[in-house]
Order: sequence, then C-alpha cells, then structure tokens
Amino acid sequence: MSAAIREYVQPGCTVFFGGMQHGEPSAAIHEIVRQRIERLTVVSALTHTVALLLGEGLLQKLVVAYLFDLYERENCLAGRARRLGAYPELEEMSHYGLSLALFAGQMGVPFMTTRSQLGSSYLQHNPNLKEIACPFTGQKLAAVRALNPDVGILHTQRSDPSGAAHRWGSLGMDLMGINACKTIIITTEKIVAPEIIRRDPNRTVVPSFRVAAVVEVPWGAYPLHLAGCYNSDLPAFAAMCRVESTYQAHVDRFIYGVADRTAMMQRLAEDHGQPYLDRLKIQQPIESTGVINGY
Amino acid sequence: MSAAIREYVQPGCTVFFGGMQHGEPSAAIHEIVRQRIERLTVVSALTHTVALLLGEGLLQKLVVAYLFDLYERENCLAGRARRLGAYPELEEMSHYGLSLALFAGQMGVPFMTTRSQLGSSYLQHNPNLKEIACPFTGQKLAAVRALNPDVGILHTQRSDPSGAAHRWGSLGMDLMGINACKTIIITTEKIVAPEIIRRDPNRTVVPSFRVAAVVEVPWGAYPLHLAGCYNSDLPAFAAMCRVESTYQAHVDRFIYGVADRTAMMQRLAEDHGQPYLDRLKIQQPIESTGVINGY
Amino acid sequence: MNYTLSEQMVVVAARLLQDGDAVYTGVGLPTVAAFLAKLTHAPNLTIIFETGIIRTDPCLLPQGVDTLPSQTLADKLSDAFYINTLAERGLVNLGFVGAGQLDRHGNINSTCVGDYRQPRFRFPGGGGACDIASLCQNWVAILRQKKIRFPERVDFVTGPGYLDGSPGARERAGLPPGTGPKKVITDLGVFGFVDGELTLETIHARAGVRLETVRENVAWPLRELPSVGETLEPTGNEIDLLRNRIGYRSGSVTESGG
Amino acid sequence: MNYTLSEQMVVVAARLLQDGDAVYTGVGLPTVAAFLAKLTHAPNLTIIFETGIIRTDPCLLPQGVDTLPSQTLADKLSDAFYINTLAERGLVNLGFVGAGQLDRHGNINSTCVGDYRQPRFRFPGGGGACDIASLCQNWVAILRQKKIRFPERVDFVTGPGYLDGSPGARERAGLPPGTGPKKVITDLGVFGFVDGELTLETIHARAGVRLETVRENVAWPLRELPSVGETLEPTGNEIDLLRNRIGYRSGSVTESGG
Repeated sequence: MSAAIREYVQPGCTVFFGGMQHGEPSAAIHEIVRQRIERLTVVSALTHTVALLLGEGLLQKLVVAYLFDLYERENCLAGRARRLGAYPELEEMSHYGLSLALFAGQMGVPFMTTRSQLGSSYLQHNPNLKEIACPFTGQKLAAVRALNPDVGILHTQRSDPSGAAHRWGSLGMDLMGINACKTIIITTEKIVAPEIIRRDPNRTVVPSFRVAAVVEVPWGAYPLHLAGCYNSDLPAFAAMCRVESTYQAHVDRFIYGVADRTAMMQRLAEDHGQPYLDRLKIQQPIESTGVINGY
Repeated sequence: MSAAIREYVQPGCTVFFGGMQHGEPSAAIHEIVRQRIERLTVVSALTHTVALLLGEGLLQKLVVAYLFDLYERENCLAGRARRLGAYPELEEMSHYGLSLALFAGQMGVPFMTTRSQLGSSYLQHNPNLKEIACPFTGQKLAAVRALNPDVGILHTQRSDPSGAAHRWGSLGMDLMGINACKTIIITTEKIVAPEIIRRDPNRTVVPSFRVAAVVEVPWGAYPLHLAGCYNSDLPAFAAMCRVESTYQAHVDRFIYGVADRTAMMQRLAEDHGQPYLDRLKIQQPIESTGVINGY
Repeated sequence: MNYTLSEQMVVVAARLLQDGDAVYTGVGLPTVAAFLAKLTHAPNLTIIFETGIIRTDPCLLPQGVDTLPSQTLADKLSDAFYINTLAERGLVNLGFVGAGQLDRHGNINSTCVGDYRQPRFRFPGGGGACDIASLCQNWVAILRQKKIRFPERVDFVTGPGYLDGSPGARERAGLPPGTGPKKVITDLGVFGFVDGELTLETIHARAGVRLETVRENVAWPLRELPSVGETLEPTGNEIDLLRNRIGYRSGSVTESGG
Repeated sequence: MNYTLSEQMVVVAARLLQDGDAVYTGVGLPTVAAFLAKLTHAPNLTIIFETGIIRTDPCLLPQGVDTLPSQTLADKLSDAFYINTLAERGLVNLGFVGAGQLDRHGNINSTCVGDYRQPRFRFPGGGGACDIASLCQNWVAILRQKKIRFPERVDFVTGPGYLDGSPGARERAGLPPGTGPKKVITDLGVFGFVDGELTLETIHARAGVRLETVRENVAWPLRELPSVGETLEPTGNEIDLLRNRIGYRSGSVTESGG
C-alpha cells in the first residue's frame, strides 16, 4: 500500500475515491494521510474517511455534492482545515451531475447532459455546468463537463494479481468513477486466483491493462461496511470526529501511530477487545447461486 | 408467449430485440412471425433471426448498423422482402452510435455524443445524427438522437415470476436497449424463486416494476448460443436461409407448423435425432464462485 | 392515542404513497414512511435509495441509506447513475427530500446562507436533493419547522421548487413538465402548493400544534387554504407497525432525506 | 515453405501488434492474428471483441466473434458500449476492420455502391467498423484485393480514413488527433499511408504475387514506396502455431473484421 500510494498519488493531483456510502478505500485514505500528501483535489460521493483529509489539512479542492463535515456544528474537521489554512475550494454539483461528469470522463467525451440542476444555483456558481439547447428538440439541458481524475482508488471484495477484481453490493459512482481515472489502484480484501475472477467475468470492474497497482488489505474499507465482508462502524467514527481531543487521539493512535491497516486493526482489537471487531462481521451470510459458463 | 406478444407487440410499433450475437429472443421473434405482426420497426444489433421478419415481409424499417441479410448475394431474404413489397426503410448508424441512441433513451435525455461517425457519410443520410460543438471546448461531436422503442424483448438465463431476471455473458446492447424501451418483455430459460435472483441483485437486469410480461421458454435463443445454456447452431440457420426452397420448408415446418418453441424443439429432435440437440448443450460447464451478502 | 410529532410526520408521508409507486427515498423518516406504506396500503411499492439500491421488501431499518441490511436481498443493486436515469425517464413517481431551508415557492437550500463564496452558514450540500427535486414526477420535503428554515427566498437554490412562482416557471427553466413539489411535511403541519406558493393545508392540531405557531414559523405572510384542517392522526395499527414491526423510535433516525 | 495467402495476411497482421497492446478485433483473420501475436511476441496482449468480450487468453477459434468459447474465462464481459468507451478514451492501440471497399485515402465502404437510397449494390452495413476507424489510436484494414473493391473514391464513407487526403483532414472533421489507418493488408501486398494516400510497401512476392497484379487491382495510379519490398514470409514456427495450436485452416474463417 505504502509503495502504491507513494508512486501514484502525487501532491497536487486529483484523486477519485470509490465507495458511495459503501466500502470506500479507507485504508488507502489512511495511507495518504500517513504520507501527508498535500494539496489534493478529491472527487468523491458520500465517502466518510475523506473527512480525515479535510481534518489533516491535505485538501486543496473538493468536487462533491455533499460532505457531512462541512457542517461545522457537527464536528471539528472543517474548523481544523480553516486553522491549518487548508479549507478546500468547493466545486459543487448534484450527485447525478457528478456521476455524469465521471461518466463523460469514462466515455472520452467532453460533457453529458441532464435536466437536473436546471433552475438551480449550481449553474451560476460552477463553471463546469452550462445550459445548452438540444440540437434535435431545442429543449434546454444542463451540460456537465467531463472529469478525468489523475488517479482513482477502488476497494473491492476480491481481485486477481493482475487487478481484475470483483466488486458487488451497491455501486454508487464506482464504475464510472474508476473508469474515468487516468491511473487506477485496486485495493482488495483478498487476492484470489485469476480463475475465480474469470469464472464470472461479468462482475469484473476493469480489464487489468487499466490497473496500475493492486494491494491486498483486509478490513480495507473499515469503518464502512462492505458487502459480504463486514458491517459498518460509522457511529464510532462520527463520534470520534466530533471534538478535537478524540479526533487527535484517533489519528495519532490509528493512523500516524501504525504502519498499516493490519497494525491498525490489531490496535482496535487491543483497545476494544476482539469481540468489538467480531460483531461487525457478517452474522448470517447469504451466498448466491453461481452462474455457469463453459461450452 | 402467444399472449404476451399479442398484447404488447402491435402492428406498426417499434421493437428492440436484445442479444448482440448472443442469446437473442428468437422464440419471441418466431411468435411474431407466427402471428404475422406487420409494419414493424426493428432496432437491433447483430441479431440473426430478425432475418425471418425480413423474409416474411413484416418489416417497415430497420434501425441497425449491420444486417447480414441485406447482402443479396448471400441469401434469399432481402429478395423475398422486395417481392413482398416490404423491403424495409433503413436507418443506419454505427454500432456505438446505436448503443448511444439507446443509452440516451435509457437516460431520458434527447441525445448523446461521440466523435465516432464524424467524417463519415452516416451524418449525411441519417437525420438522427447531427454535428454539434461542445459548449466547453468547442470541439466537434456527433450527437446521436435518443431512441425509445415501444417494446423491448430480452431473453435471459433465469427470471423470477415478477420479471427480475439474471442475464450474463457478453451483453452487447442489452442493458441500454431494454432500459430504453417503454414496455419490456422478459423471456427466460427458467423461472426461478425470487430468492435466487435476490441473492445476487447486482446481476438483475431491470427492476420488476419495469417488466410487463415474463415468459418461460427453454431453448428460447436457439439457434443462437446462450451462456450457461447451449452453443449456437448458426451454420445450419445460415445454410437454411440461402435459397427459397429450404427457407420456405423451414418456416412452414418450424414456425407456422408448430404452436410454440417446445413443439419446434420436438420437431428438430424428430427430424435430426435428439443427439443433434444434445451436442449443442454445454459439455464442460464452469460454475462461478458465488458472492456473499447478508449482515 | 399517544404518538410523537415524528410519528405524525411519518404517517402523513406514508399516506402520500400509492400502491405500485416507485419512490426515491433518503435516510430517516422517508424510508420509515415507505416501509409503513408498504405494510399498509401500498404492498407493491418499489423503494429506491440513491446509492443504487432498489428493493420491494422492507429491511432492518437502515441507520444510513446504504447498509448491509438495505443491500441484502434487494431486487436490484445498481448505482447512483442508474437510479437517476429512472427518474429522468419519468419512472419515479415520488421523491422525498430533506432540506436545510425551504422558501415561499418551495425552493430548497441545503448549500449555504449568504454569499456562496463567503457564506454566513454552510450546510453539508445537496447530495441528490437537486436530482430528486428536478426529475421525479413529484416530490415531498420533510423537515422540522423553524422560521429561520423557512425564509421567503433562499440564497442558494439547491433543488428547484416553483422557482419564482410564476406559471410555468419550472418548464421554462427546462425541467420536466408537470414535475415539482407536491407537499411539505413539518412537525407543525402539512403544506401543499397553490399557484406555485406554499399553502398550509392542515396542522397537527390533535398533537397540540396551534395555527399561530405555524404562521410564526415562516418568514412571510403564510398562504392558507380557506379552511385549514386538522392532520389526520395516526391509527393504532400504524403506530403499532411503526414501533413494533418497523422498529422505529422517534429520534432513532435523522429527519432528512435526499 | 508452403503457406497460403491467408496465412501470409494473418502473419503480417500479427506482427503489427506490440506487447501490451489492447486490440479491437473482428471475426476471422484479425482474431487469428491476435492469437498468433499473443503466442509469439505479444504475450501481454488484450483482445477486445465488439459484443463486449475482453480477454487475454486465446480461446478455441471463434466461428463468429461471440461464441461460448470466446466468452468463457474472459477477463471481463461487458457490452458494446463499454468497449467503445475504451476506444474513445484512446485506450485501444489498434483496431482491425474488414471492408467492402477501400479507397485511395483509406476511407472504407461497407454500406453501398451508388446512391444511398437507390444503391446499385448493398453491403450488409458497417457494424462497428466506423467506431474502430474513428476512435482507435490506429487501425488496419484486411481485405482481399480486387479492382472493384479499390475505387479511387468510395460512394459512402462507412469508416473514415484520411478523408480527402489533405493534411489534418481527420482532425478538422473532429476525429481524435493522430488516429487513422496505419496499414492495409491484402492477399497481394501490404500498404501504408504517405501524405494520407494509400502507398504500396511490400508485395507477397515469395507467394508468387507480381507488382503488376497489385497495380492492376486498384482503380487509380497506385503510389508506391521508392523501393517496394517483399513481404516477410511466415516462419515455420508461425505456421506451426497457426495450424496446430490455433487450429486455423485457410478458408475456415471469413476474411473480414469489424
């Protein structure tokens, strides 16, 4: 993880994180904090641990529809960013607008359209939204300019060593987001044999020639839930962010104070007992019927 | 099948058939022929049994990128259509163009863009393609007008009784095509319990509120192959279409002469022996590892 | 009958849903309302969450929109793109949104108060609220009512209501014809729209709310139906389902959707 | 060494592929060429079929592009949309196309001869050929050479070559900068492009093809490299792989991709 982040996430670059309220690459985000990679532009939707980049003053710009932590009454992170002189520039659009920006990026076209956001104030404040007329019908549309982040990080349930990975559960902006990126890092709960991936190639996220690095990192989305792997521990995360003292203690002990995610999970087990983590695991797994291929 | 086709496929309507060289809804197409539903506009990509609609004079218009049977040296179908006074109007664009027309239809926006087809003659002859300039960059783009077929038919490997269905294998234009349609008919190799579908909801094609009818029809894609089910018998189909005599004998015996696909497959077994069909079945099935959900 | 104002709000919202509807809901009261409708008069309801979850069975009450319970045994798991294409196609009958503020013409603001670049107050942002407010056939806002949250004109239109309230304003802006806010449900009353203006329809009188309180908690002279009624109370069955089947506890989920 | 002209064409095509390339191939010779490249000098080749199949392992030789063998154990199964987004993003290094006709400036016609609405001759249509010719970083046409198939100017541009041949014509049309046809492989020779004009590079002399035959089978005065070479013959290893490992029999697959 350390090497992949160091090589591909440069200070000042634009990063997309997958995981819209589901299975975000939080271990990768911790590593970015640990390496203190600064002046990042972050493109993301409903990711929670991006809050740490805000609190640690590593953001230059946020391209988002929503970030809970901008609500200064609720926690200490935006205030910390201000004090560090690193309150990010905001570029805002709606969630659908953001998904279209990334989709256009995936497609290699300069924009996509929707009627959403017409009549709203987003169009006045975001230069990457413009009103246009349809060449066939004349109707008004909001054009959303394409986004191609420098690097994208997606956490997945399983991947082969080449980066052919399976992700399932709700997909938020994962597919258009990761496909839009110039460089792709896959983090995964488990590295598996290529055959496991290729027996169900419909579920493969991107072909491996698109993947720059693959990192195995169990619990890589904690404190988020990840389908098939573990439930979320978000209430604890939200409580920790509320005030400076608990926040500072948390980042010192669980990010700067450890080498990696494995060490972090060990500390969590030490501090709270192994049952604290065990209760997050899937209690009643439901396995799907597979699909058949072959000839 | 008979009732679903009679109710939803009206003379003169626009029909989308899924299955781009993979698992097309051929049983449904046979039923349309059997009911002699005329003046159809067909939107499709690399479907083979659409040839029967051409040969039977049931087409008014084709919205396609390619149809083998337009090649009059190769078989008798376009010639038959001419003699029946039903050689269809052609609206042509590239395959990617067609997928974008359907994608725009799915999205509910009036067009999508690509650089493909710029410089080509498609733009001069198809009024549903127009050159536009990007509002952000000024660059030229081909705008492809949205298509929303009246009815779409997709054949699937398994579906629950509500129409929540799983389809896998190569997907051609299946997803954007079926989503673009106003009314959706799902045909399926096998009706299964809802739980089978819901244990892998990432694979579900459309939510069931979008589905008007579900029809169980084993061998529903024959003579095409269908992942997990059977290999193709396309050489036999192509040979049959070459000359009038074999073509006429085929449609008389296997379409007009039977009530449904079950009866057709029985006739095939009678005429050629059961091993003829058995050899099409998957000889070496490869089953995927399932996915886990639950909490 | 004992019930909380949150329960009253949920019940009003649930009753707006019709059998066969597809509803786009956010975390909190809207999801509870959808589950309640499903268990009462709308068994064929389809519930859509913005991360891509489409389900017809209720699930364990999500603490967020997206949880393993809300994913598990869903009818379809898709993404934020797919569910909005359903909305833009006109296939989503109703959307629920929360809002930081809501103005006289139903415009919502979940972005900021004051100048956009130097705001006096920052909300977390609109998320998918603009998409719901723009694209669903109709939408309903649910929020607690305080005067500061009901300004005459919002500083930032995060989600379009009837804009300036003039006839056809949404359509002129390019929004899909016939869409717009249908109801606003607060802890004080229920509002509709007449000529594009927020209009009080009923107050939660049985729960002790007075007309004066409703009027005092908007920043302009409130338009009212000629005869403002009393909000129909929850039935015993509804409260039983809410508490014992759905597991809803007032205060156990946050108020806002979208 | 005994080999057929089809085998010669395949070998020329295979040698155009570089290790690490992503190649968009159609049925027939192009697929055989990609498999051969994979087994010789380009083990890290990614092969893309237009129905959505992306694979890095060769498979049983498909009779069509899409068969159960070509689907099974693919690296990714997607759709016609996805693979073209890869191309438009500039991520596909080379595309192979077939063509009904190819003209002096590399424009291909797989649509019709004569007036579009009253054609003298109808081809089956372009399929994905226009997408490959428009979007891939470069493309290669493979077709058998007859004069009638090499007119000076095609009646319908199904896939853009260098258009009128003027400098920057593709870019002026809006096509991605730097794209365009790179080679044309026929059963007589191999052509490149100089100043946007088809230019003979080598002839299959060892297989008995004469320069005159190549010249006679285009409809205009053919441009040639100052010194037209002989196409490098297939090696014994290539022929062995083609026949015994890939299972290619000349005539067993059709010529055209796209």
